[in-house]
Parts: sequence; C-alpha cells; structure tokens
Amino acid sequence: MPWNREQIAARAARELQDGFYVNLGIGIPTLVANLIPEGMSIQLHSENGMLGMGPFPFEGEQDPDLINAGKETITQIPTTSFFDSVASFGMVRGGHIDISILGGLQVSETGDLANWTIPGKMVKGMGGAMDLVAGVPRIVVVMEHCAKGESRLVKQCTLPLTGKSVVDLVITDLAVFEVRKGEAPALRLIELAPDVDVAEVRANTAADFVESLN
Amino acid sequence: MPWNREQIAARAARELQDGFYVNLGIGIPTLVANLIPEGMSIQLHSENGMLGMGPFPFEGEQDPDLINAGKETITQIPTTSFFDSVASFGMVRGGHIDISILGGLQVSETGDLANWTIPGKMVKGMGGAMDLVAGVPRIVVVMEHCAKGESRLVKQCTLPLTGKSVVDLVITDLAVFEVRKGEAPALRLIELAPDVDVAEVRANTAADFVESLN
Amino acid sequence: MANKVYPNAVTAVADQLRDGMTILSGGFGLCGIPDALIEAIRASGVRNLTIVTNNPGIDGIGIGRLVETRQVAKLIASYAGENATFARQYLAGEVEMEYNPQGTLAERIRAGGAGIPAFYTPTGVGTDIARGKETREFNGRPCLLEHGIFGDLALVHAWKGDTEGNLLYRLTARNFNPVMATAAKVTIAEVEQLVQPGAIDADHIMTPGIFVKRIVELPRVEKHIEKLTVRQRA
Amino acid sequence: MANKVYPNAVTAVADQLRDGMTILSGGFGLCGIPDALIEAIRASGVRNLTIVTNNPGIDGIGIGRLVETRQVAKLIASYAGENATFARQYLAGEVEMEYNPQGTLAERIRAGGAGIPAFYTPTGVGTDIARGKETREFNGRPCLLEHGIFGDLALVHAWKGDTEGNLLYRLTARNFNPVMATAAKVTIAEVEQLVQPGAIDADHIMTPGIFVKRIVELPRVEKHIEKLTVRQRA
Repeated sequence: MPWNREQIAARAARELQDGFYVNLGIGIPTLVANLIPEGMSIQLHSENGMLGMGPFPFEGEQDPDLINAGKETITQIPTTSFFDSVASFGMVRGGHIDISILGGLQVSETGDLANWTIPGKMVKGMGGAMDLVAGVPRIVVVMEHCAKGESRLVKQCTLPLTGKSVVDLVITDLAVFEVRKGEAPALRLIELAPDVDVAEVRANTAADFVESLN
Repeated sequence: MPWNREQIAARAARELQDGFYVNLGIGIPTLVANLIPEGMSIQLHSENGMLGMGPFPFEGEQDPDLINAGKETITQIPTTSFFDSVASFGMVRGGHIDISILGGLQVSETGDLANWTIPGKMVKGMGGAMDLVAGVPRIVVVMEHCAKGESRLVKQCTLPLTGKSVVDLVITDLAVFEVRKGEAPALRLIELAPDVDVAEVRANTAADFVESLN
Repeated sequence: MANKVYPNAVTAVADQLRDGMTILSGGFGLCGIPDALIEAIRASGVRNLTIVTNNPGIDGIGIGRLVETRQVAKLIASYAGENATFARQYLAGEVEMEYNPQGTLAERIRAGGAGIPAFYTPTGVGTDIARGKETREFNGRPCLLEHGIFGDLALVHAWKGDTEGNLLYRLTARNFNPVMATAAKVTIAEVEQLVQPGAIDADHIMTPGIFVKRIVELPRVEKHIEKLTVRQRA
Repeated sequence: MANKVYPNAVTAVADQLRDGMTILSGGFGLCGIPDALIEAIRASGVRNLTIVTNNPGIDGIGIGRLVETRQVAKLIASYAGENATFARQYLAGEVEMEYNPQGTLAERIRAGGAGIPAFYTPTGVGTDIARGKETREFNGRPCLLEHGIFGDLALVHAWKGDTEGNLLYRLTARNFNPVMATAAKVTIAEVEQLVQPGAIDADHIMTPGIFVKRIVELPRVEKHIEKLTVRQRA
C-alpha cells in the first residue's frame, strides 16, 4: 500500500536530527512540523524572517504581524528570533540551515528539481525555492510519484528548473531514492512503501535508477 | 596669519549643513565636533557602529562598551543608534554619509589622497579610510600645508594612496582649495587664511593650481 | 533644525513622484506593507512605475492597489501568486515581470544600498533566471553575477519610529522593510507610533535614521491577514 | 536535546583547535573582544594561526595574547596601530599581515557567512590593496573583485545570550561580533549573562542561535578601556 501524504511526511521526519535548523516547503513538507520525534530539538526556519516557528495560534489570538512564508498566521515560541529578509537568506545561501524538505513537480535522474512553475499555467514565482536548493546542504523532495499517470521522476525535467543537481533524497508515495550526485545512474532506490515492489516502482518511474535496498 | 588647528576645523565646520550625517577622522577633524553651528542638527557617524555620537563622558561615567573609532570613551545622545560593522560600512560605501572630514599626509593636484601609512615607519593600517573616500560623496581634507618644510599639496603623491581622485576640498593653515575632478589643473585656490597672500601659497605648494578667489 | 516628520502620507510623497520612476516597497504578503503610502501613490495617479517588492500583495491591497489602476509597468519580485489581477495583466502581456529568487532579490537590494555594484551567487545556476547572466566558477562551483538595485523612492512600514527616523519593526512584519529603506534616493516610512528620540533603546533600532528622509505617523492602523490559520483549543 | 552550553572557555574550545587553522574574532580595539576565549586558545598552545579580526588589540590583551606567544602566523585586519609587539614582529618579517580596508574586511566576512563567494567594491581602487585583484567597471566606475572569508572557528563576545545561542550585544561592543558569528564552521560565544530562551525579546535578538554552536557564561567580566577620555563637570 503506497504511503499517504502524512506517511510521506513521517518518512521525511526521519531525516531530522537533534539540533537541526530546518526549512519546510509548502504542501506535504508542512506536515513534517507535527511529526518531529519527541525529545528532539528542532528549530523551523521561515524564509520571511523567523527561526523557531510555533504552531497556528488559537482562534482569536492571531497576529497579522506574525505569519509564515505561506502567509499563514503562526505563533512564536521561547527560542524564536526574528530578522529581516536579507539575514534570512544569508542563513539559507550561507549553508546554515541543515536541511530543507520541499515539494516537487519533477525530479530528474541527476537530481535536478523543478517545483516552481508550469509555463502558461501559473504566474507564481520561485519565491525562496532557488535559494534553498542552492544553499541548504541537504535537500529532501517529497511528492506523489506520479501526476495524472505520468512519472514525476524523469530522465530530464521538462518543466523550468529550480536547481540543477540539487536533490539529495526523494520520498514519494511508493519509495525512497537517494541521489548520488556525479554517479550514473545517480538515483538509487533505497526503500519501498509497504506492499510496494520494485516492479511497481519501475513501472511508474521514467528515470533510470539502481536498486540499493537492504 | 595662518589658521591654527582650531581655525582650520572651524573652516571645515562651515561645510556642514543642517541634517547632515557626518564622519570625522582623527586629529584636526575631531575638533569639528565642538564647532557645529548652533541650531544645526548634525549626526556624527562612528565607523565602529554608531550614529549620533555624544561628547566625552563625565569622569567616572565612562563605559568600556561605548567608544569611538579612535577607541576613546564617548557617550550616547537621544538620537543615537547602534549597529554592527557591516551595517556601518554599508552606510559609508552606499553613499549615505553626507560628508567626511579627514586628515591628510599628501593631496595630489588631481585629488588623490594619501593618509594611511608611511612605509617603513608606521605599522598601522587604513582602518576605514579607504572605504570613506570611496563611498562618501563629499571628502574634505584638513591638514597643515607643509610638513618639515615640504608641501603636502603635491603633483603626485609619493606615499601610498588612500584613494585616487577622491578629495573635493582641501583646507590647510594657509588656504582652501576646491578640487574639480577631471579638470586640469583640478586644484582651485578659493580662499586664503587672513594675511596670507597668493605668493605665499604658491611658494608653499608643489601642486599646480589655479586662482579662483572672489 | 532638519525636520523629517510629515503630517500624512499624501504630503510625504507629493513632491517625490514622477512617471517612470522606480519604487521599492517593503512587506511580505500583506504583512508589514506600507499600505497608506501606497494608497497615496495610487491617489497621485503617477504612472509607468517599476515596482521592486517581494510580491505584489492581493487585489486592491498593497502594491495590488497600483496593479488595479495599471500604474505598474514592471514588477521586480520573487512571487506574484496571490494577485489575480496581476496574473491577468501579465498573461495578456500588459505588465512586465522580472522574476528574482527571493534571496537574490534581497541581496541585490542590499548591495544597492551598501555600495556593492555586483556580486556572485550560486542561486539560480542552470535555471531560466541564469539566461543572459555571466557565470563564473568559485571554488569549483558555478555562480551567477547579479547587480545591485537602487531605486528613486523606498516605502517602508515600521511599528515604531522616532522623529530622527530611527525605526523598529515588529515580528515578521520586518521582512524586506529594513533593506528597502537602504536602497533608494528617498526613503519614506509610515509608522504605527511616532515617538521622541531616546524613547527607543538605541541598541534595538533596526533602521538607523540616516536611511529615512521622511516619516509619517498613521492615524489608524489597518492590518490584513491573508490566510487565517488557527488551531482549536483542547 | 541538543545542548550548546559549556561550563567554561577552555572546555568550549578544547576539541576545536588544530595548528594552522583560521580563527575569526569579534571586537574593535578592546571593546567587545572575546577575551576569555582568546585566553583559552593561548593556553592551548595551538600554533601557526591565521587570525581574522579588525585589529589585534594591545600587548597582552585580546588577540595581543596570541601575538605575544607567537601563535599568530598571519593577521587579516584593517589596522594594527596599537600593538607594539605585533609591529616589532611584522617589521622583522616574523608575522604576515594582510591589510584590508575595514569595510572590505567586514563585507568579505559577511559574504563568507552569507554564501556570496565574491563581490565588487569601489573601495581601494588605485591603491596598494588593488594589486593582483581584478578591476572591473560598473556604471563607469572601476571596482575591485573581493572574495568571501570563511573560517574554521569564530569567537564572539556578547552581552546576553540564551541557551539556544540567541545573542544580544551592547552599545559599540557589537562591532564585528555579529558578522564573525556567521562566518565559521563553528562559532563559540562568551556571554556576560546566560539566560533562558524567551528572556530576550525575539525582536531584539542580534545573532540568532543558528549561528552559535557553543556558549559559555563568563564567571566574571573584565573590560578594558584603551583610551580613557573624559570631560570635567561644569
């Protein structure tokens, strides 16, 4: 049985380590915030200028001056610090954030990521995504394995790139892949969702990969 | 009668305008702080991270955490703000300081300034001087016209430069020169100290200059 | 004595506007936006503006006000996802947009304000935004050359400000405001509370007054929430 | 739970030292120097250090401690005017010095910490420090290419810090401390007062804890005044 969104996020949460500073993207990555292992000290980075993001406020306690990068009302916690956008991206580009867990539209077999736009359809923008993939030393992409029957793990991204050879780990509803940058093939299947077999993964994956299950 | 140090500083103070943010170098420039015209609102910048420098503290009220760029104990005033060295030089290089009044060892006839070192003699360093002359839109140099009988207004600086073609105005004990960058000669004699005549200035000036007294 | 305090947003911006100018605006989403100053710009009717901001707010709020009236010719931003009017104008080719990665945008403005004409960054290498930009390797890593941004006018929203122009921002309403304040010929701040010099602890000041030419106290502060998210009490 | 708090300076630096490493130190003159951490480095006997700091203090205080013991092989700084021992070693060719204009030094460290490998600046064009550096024109103005600095270890002195590593500096003791904290693999902070998270207003924090790996509360704080200047009471 493939993982559901919550289970994908739970698998991503296992990438966290005590003391980590973590940036979570919008969508499935946001769910990781509620799945941090007990006793682990994790500070969440919000690109709009905050470290130490707290949960949503109780009804009536929202503050328009306190939002996350998704523009949602949030809260602060005792460890919180606020800073400006320049400092925020200094942290990101400077490699100070330990890990970023991001959504994806496509991941290529060399670890390229496309996750910011579909030409002609979206007028959004990359926001901080390009900075994150360029600056954060470990990039985990969480996404559904396929969209409308098409594999999102592709030989080459057809959508505009967010970054080239930037992804370290891909977690989908079917499986987990490590990206060994510079190797060919770079994608290594390291884990399967329960009751999913390699044949099913192969059938749903356009990208070349090697099996490395243990 | 040539101007004394206080009078040189007083002439430099006439370059200030209400609302100016001002950086003063060490030596004669420091005297300008006490000569700001009544009713004029001037904020003094200290390169170590302060705008709005106050006077020396009363005896016993000194604070080791509150010094100026010359490492002297000073005080804060109601308009004071503190910031780090990066922000301080962002202001300087970004052209936000209106004027800097600096000491000089040599000024060339094209407005080059040498004021940071005498090779073999000093092991000091340029500190913020090169940043100031590169970033502040108006640079006023105050200095004795001659040192040991040698003119400090020279055809070409023989001492290591602080900046090339950076000086806008030179005030010495004998006279005031404007530097019209790009013109030749660039130095224009615009003012004389009391009882000093042009012949005396010519006799003491190695640099070429034109008279532009009115 | 120099005076930076203006009675209202309209008089503060009045003599600073001309068609075709570049205006920087603080804010992220609807958080910390200089909305009263933007409204004054809307009311002035100035046109053909280049706006530098992280994102153009939503329809009719923030920079969205100037999008609705078609006063914006070009937007330099990292995101335009929540403004339907802008999306329509953009897809119809009626407004130009220059996408910048958010960190690159922040850094370009910071460079403009700090006298750095250009810098290299690893962000965006190999993507569409690298097109036409010089690529150069440092320590084996390709980087893009990016240029500083400096505007004619910057608008910022602060929580507290004193009459010297020293500013304090609150929580995540800080965002792009401090950097915008550094990167324009003239910076105008709207503040929720105007206080006397000395009322703000000098160590806490986030934007020193040197960057602020004019300051306006808001008669009333209206803040918007773009996405209200709450949790239930247990 | 991750713990950043160390009982004293000696244990905080102990396993971080190796000969030939690059150490960044905050402070300007004797103001805001991480003197206890520097003393711990002195006591360790580690040698052949490259020190990045604005200026090396005076004899026997601050980086001056490491100059006296000849632990410093190279100094990257903007000024060395008040340290006679350093001057003697330098003139005798026993220690290397790389002069940097103060703003360029600050900006290079800032770049190193912020992931900017290199930038252009107008500072120093046409002077000795331009030697061997690429010059390039922007908007008709020649500028130098300068590179980021990133060290093995950074030492900072803060007024208050919490156990998460969030730091607050006081008055002009801030100076180079915040930027040094961003630009090394490991940053260690000595603080005058160690407090619990939440005790410092989150809006006032100057160095967020992400930059601080270890923190030490000073048992006693000894501050030095380099040039006492006072005025007489009227």
